[in-house]
Amino acid sequence: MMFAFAAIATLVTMVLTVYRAIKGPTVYDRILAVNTFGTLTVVLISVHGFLAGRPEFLDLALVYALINFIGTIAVSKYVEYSHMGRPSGGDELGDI
Amino acid sequence: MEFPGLINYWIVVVLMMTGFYIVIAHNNLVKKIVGLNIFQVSMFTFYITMAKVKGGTAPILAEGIAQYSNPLPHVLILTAIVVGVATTALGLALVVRIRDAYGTVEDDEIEAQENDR
Amino acid sequence: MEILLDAVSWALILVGSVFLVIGGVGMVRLPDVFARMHGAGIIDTMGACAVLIGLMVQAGLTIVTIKLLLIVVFIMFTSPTTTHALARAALGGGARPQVADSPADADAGEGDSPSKT
Amino acid sequence: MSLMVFMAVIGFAVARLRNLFGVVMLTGIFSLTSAVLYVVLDAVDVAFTEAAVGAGIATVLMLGTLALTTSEEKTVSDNKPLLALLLVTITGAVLIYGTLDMPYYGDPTAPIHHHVAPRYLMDSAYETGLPNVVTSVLASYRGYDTLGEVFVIFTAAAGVLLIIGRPQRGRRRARRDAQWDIEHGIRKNVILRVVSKLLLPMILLFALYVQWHGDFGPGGGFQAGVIFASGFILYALIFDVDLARAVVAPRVSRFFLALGVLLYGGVGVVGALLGGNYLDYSVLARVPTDGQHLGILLVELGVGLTVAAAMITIFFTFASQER
Amino acid sequence: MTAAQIPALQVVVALLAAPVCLILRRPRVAWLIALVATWASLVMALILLFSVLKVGPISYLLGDWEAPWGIEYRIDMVSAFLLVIVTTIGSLVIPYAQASVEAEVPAARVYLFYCMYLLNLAGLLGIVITGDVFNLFVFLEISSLSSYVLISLGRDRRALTAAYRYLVMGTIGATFYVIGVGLTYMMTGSLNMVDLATLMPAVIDTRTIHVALAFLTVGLSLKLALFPLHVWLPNAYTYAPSAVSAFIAATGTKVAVYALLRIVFTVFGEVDVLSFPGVQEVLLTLAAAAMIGASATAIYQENVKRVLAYSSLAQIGYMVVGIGMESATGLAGSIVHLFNHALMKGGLFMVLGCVFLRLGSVEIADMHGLAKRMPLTMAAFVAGGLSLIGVPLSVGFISKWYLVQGALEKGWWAAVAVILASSILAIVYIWRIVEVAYFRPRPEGAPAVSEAPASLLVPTWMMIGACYYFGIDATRTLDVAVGAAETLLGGLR
Repeated sequence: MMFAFAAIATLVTMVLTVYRAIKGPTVYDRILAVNTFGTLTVVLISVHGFLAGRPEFLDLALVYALINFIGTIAVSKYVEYSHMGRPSGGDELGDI
Repeated sequence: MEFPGLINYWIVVVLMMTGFYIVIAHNNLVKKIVGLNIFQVSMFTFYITMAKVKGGTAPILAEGIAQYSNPLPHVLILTAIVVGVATTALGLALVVRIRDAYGTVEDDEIEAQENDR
Repeated sequence: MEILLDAVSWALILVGSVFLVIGGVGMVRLPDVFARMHGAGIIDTMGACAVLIGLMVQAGLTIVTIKLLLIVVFIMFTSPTTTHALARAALGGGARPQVADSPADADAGEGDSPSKT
Repeated sequence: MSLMVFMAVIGFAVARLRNLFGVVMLTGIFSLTSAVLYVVLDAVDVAFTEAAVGAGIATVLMLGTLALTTSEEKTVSDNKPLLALLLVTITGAVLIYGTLDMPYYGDPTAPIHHHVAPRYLMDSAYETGLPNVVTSVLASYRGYDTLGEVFVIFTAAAGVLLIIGRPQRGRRRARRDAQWDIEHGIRKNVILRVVSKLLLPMILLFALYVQWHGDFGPGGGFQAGVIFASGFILYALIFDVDLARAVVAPRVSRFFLALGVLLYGGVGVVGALLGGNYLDYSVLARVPTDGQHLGILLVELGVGLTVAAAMITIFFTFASQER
Repeated sequence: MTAAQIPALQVVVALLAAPVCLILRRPRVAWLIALVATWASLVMALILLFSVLKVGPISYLLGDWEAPWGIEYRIDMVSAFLLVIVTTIGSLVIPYAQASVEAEVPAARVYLFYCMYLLNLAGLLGIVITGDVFNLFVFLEISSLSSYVLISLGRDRRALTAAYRYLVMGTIGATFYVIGVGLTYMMTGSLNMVDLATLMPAVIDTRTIHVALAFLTVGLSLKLALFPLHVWLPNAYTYAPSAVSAFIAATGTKVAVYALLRIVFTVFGEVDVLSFPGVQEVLLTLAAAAMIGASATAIYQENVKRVLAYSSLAQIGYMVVGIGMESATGLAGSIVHLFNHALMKGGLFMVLGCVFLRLGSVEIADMHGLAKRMPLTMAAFVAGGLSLIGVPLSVGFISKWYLVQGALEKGWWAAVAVILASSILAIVYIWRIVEVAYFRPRPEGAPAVSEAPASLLVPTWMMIGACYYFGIDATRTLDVAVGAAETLLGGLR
């Protein structure tokens, strides 16, 4: 019962977050929304594990948290510097 | 999720068609790739939906559970996801090169440039 | 004892859920990015962590609890970090926190969407 | 179902939105939502992969492309959408028509639950000795599909190298001086640096856990590879690509890229040499179940190596493009 | 390891040779590995063909799991024949590729080129040999992804857009195919082709299966570039590097045709798909449109590679007509045409590679008087062109003869007329090039060009020579093709 309540609360919050992600208006709002959305999926998956009676799949939630973090860092870096690394200066290592 | 019948499949179809529409109607090459992504993810959803058995749980064997969902579609989709990301990576690499060569990533502008020659 | 644990966990989950929704409303209603970060902060810390700790109490001393603990620690580390990185990016990108609370300023805050190169 | 509606809404929003950056963000959410949906539909392994790949790698790659191209989409010309809409409507209608004779959702009497799959659920525990049915089907029963899958990702990595990889230049150019980094780079950001340094070993450790625990719970080579690679991607994001490439030189990632697929293929060849058919693991040890277990472990290791190397290669190649 | 393992090695040798190329990184070494791997594959394909002729279909269980649970290789007459086609082309293009690739691909990328080439070959072989509909998809993707990459290596920047468009279309096609597979799986619960064939009659009357068939067909038609879905093909063939054009034009679409044959005649073999109302008519109409439309378009092209690309579209029309006839003769015509067209187109694209190497262009305008300068090359072009038109003694004649006979058996005069009309159009577009090359003077100030080197000419002439060898001594190929057609139609009776 309690789990279902938590799940519904998470879903409601997800809707609010997605509204922010679609609406914008600035890129930072979107990033923030995506980041929060990621946290919410972590919560939802954990709760669902208990709801379904098989809570041992929490590795999943951990991955979500991790990916969420890396994604947000990538995005912030992208908007701040417009590149994914340094615009490469040293060329001592070729790719192929 | 307890709603019986086919409505789940219908939503999947709508999703697929959204992705498909983005692919064919949009000019921007990156957006086409996004569309392909959505198209493929909806196709995955279709497989996963059909694998679900009501009352079943994840196909990881444990004591005291009799009903599992069907594992085979899961396996197929794992493979398909990898194929999807491979396609995305290649497509994006091509987009980067196209941008270098044409200075734009809009399909109609590229076509205009090609017809000029 | 059982009942006490149940009561504690239910209370935590309930409080967490409420905070989740409050944070969500904040995300929608607050006027600019920097203010919305506070909403997001509530979701990340009070909301998510309370719910997860509630689940921990439910699970008892098992591997599940350890995993949940890891998740909580992870969120505690990453959430402030990302918010920090984001705020820096937003500041660097030209967004300014809105200080006065007159509606005119609120519009300005929403309006100046900083351009990314 | 609410999640599905959710996905549909996001899908429409993606179609409408012009700002490509926003589109990529929404695709990330889309992918996360679908991953949650997979969890609800019992497909934990798939959810695992979709989260790591769809929400993680694909998003990062798209951002990398946007950084190299442009982030605004121009307006669409007017004549095309109608035709496209017509085509899409017809296709959709055909599909809906096709759904009419389908077994209902969740119906346990549907044919797919009675023909091939039951054997996997009933017997895989004895035949391969693993509780995770998805892993045993993936690596053993349909191991050849997975071999193909690993080669697909191998092809993609080699293809990305071939398309946008820069050839090695003969002479070494001076590195940009460190002062520039301190003043302009994200390296100035102490908090990020410290936190990521703390997290990195945890991430890599977690990847190894996922790799070796895949037989018992959700996870396996593919997911582990992606997580492992994401650790390096994080490092590259925070400490610049060139530094990350000093840790994992292209030479090294190329080597592991090939090594993983060769390991997978090699296990198959060894199976054939020992008298079984290609990819028969039962002959690898005296007891068939042990052989299966060993084979699956090795094969998953091959998958993990190739996938990690492929992801690192692809990301580094994208990231070190000059604008 | 004994002869029993050959079916697995058929694919795996080429597949595993690719990462070895990646590790060694020496262009010469990579080329050598590719050479050994392709020729080994050819030998294995021939062994397989002969053992299939002797003992009938071979089934090989991967991982020793029985058929519907594990993945099965199934080699019957059709797939053995296709294996031989693909490996023949593959092993003839490799010796040719060395000089051609060196000229057209930057040196640092050459080793990756061979890696991709091997992957492409392995993917195509995997499609042909497998007996599992989903495994087919996986190998389809290996071959498609590598062909996108190979095409994008062309020197013209339009190669990039051609590859991109091919990627988008190809991925849509593949996704359609997977949706089709999902629908059939949903109704039957199996992925194995033979198993599906036995389960199919029970569910054939459901709407789901009809839609599944439609999606499978549309998906594969995108890959084989059937008439309205062909838009990716001309640019892809035109701007790809010469060796790639030769290989992909000769094998890529053929394998897609094979996959379609498998779906129609094996998976849906127990039920007569072509007798569904509308199916046959639609197929034949599209095929006829392709034959006439593409041939007519070919006449107006200024780039010879593009002429050949459109001509390929017309040839695909021939093959589909043969499928649509649903008789042993027509089908045999289609299958033998798979082989013959692979030889002709492979040979002709190789000729253009020679021209490109010396001239740096394959525009008709640049080819004035070329026959004086490159007599052997242009003679090969004439020979290949005649075969394309279908003059007696060439392979083109054999397949057209069979197709016309098949049409006559059915009393389809319209089909006969279309085949003949398309041949006449072929005369026109081939003649345009021949006329320019032989009967126009070399303009003043044109760059001096010499004959192509022997390393290019020998494989080219081997390919062209094969066109006539199998045209004169057609019994071998025809026996196999007729046998293959009967195997396929076996399901119907």
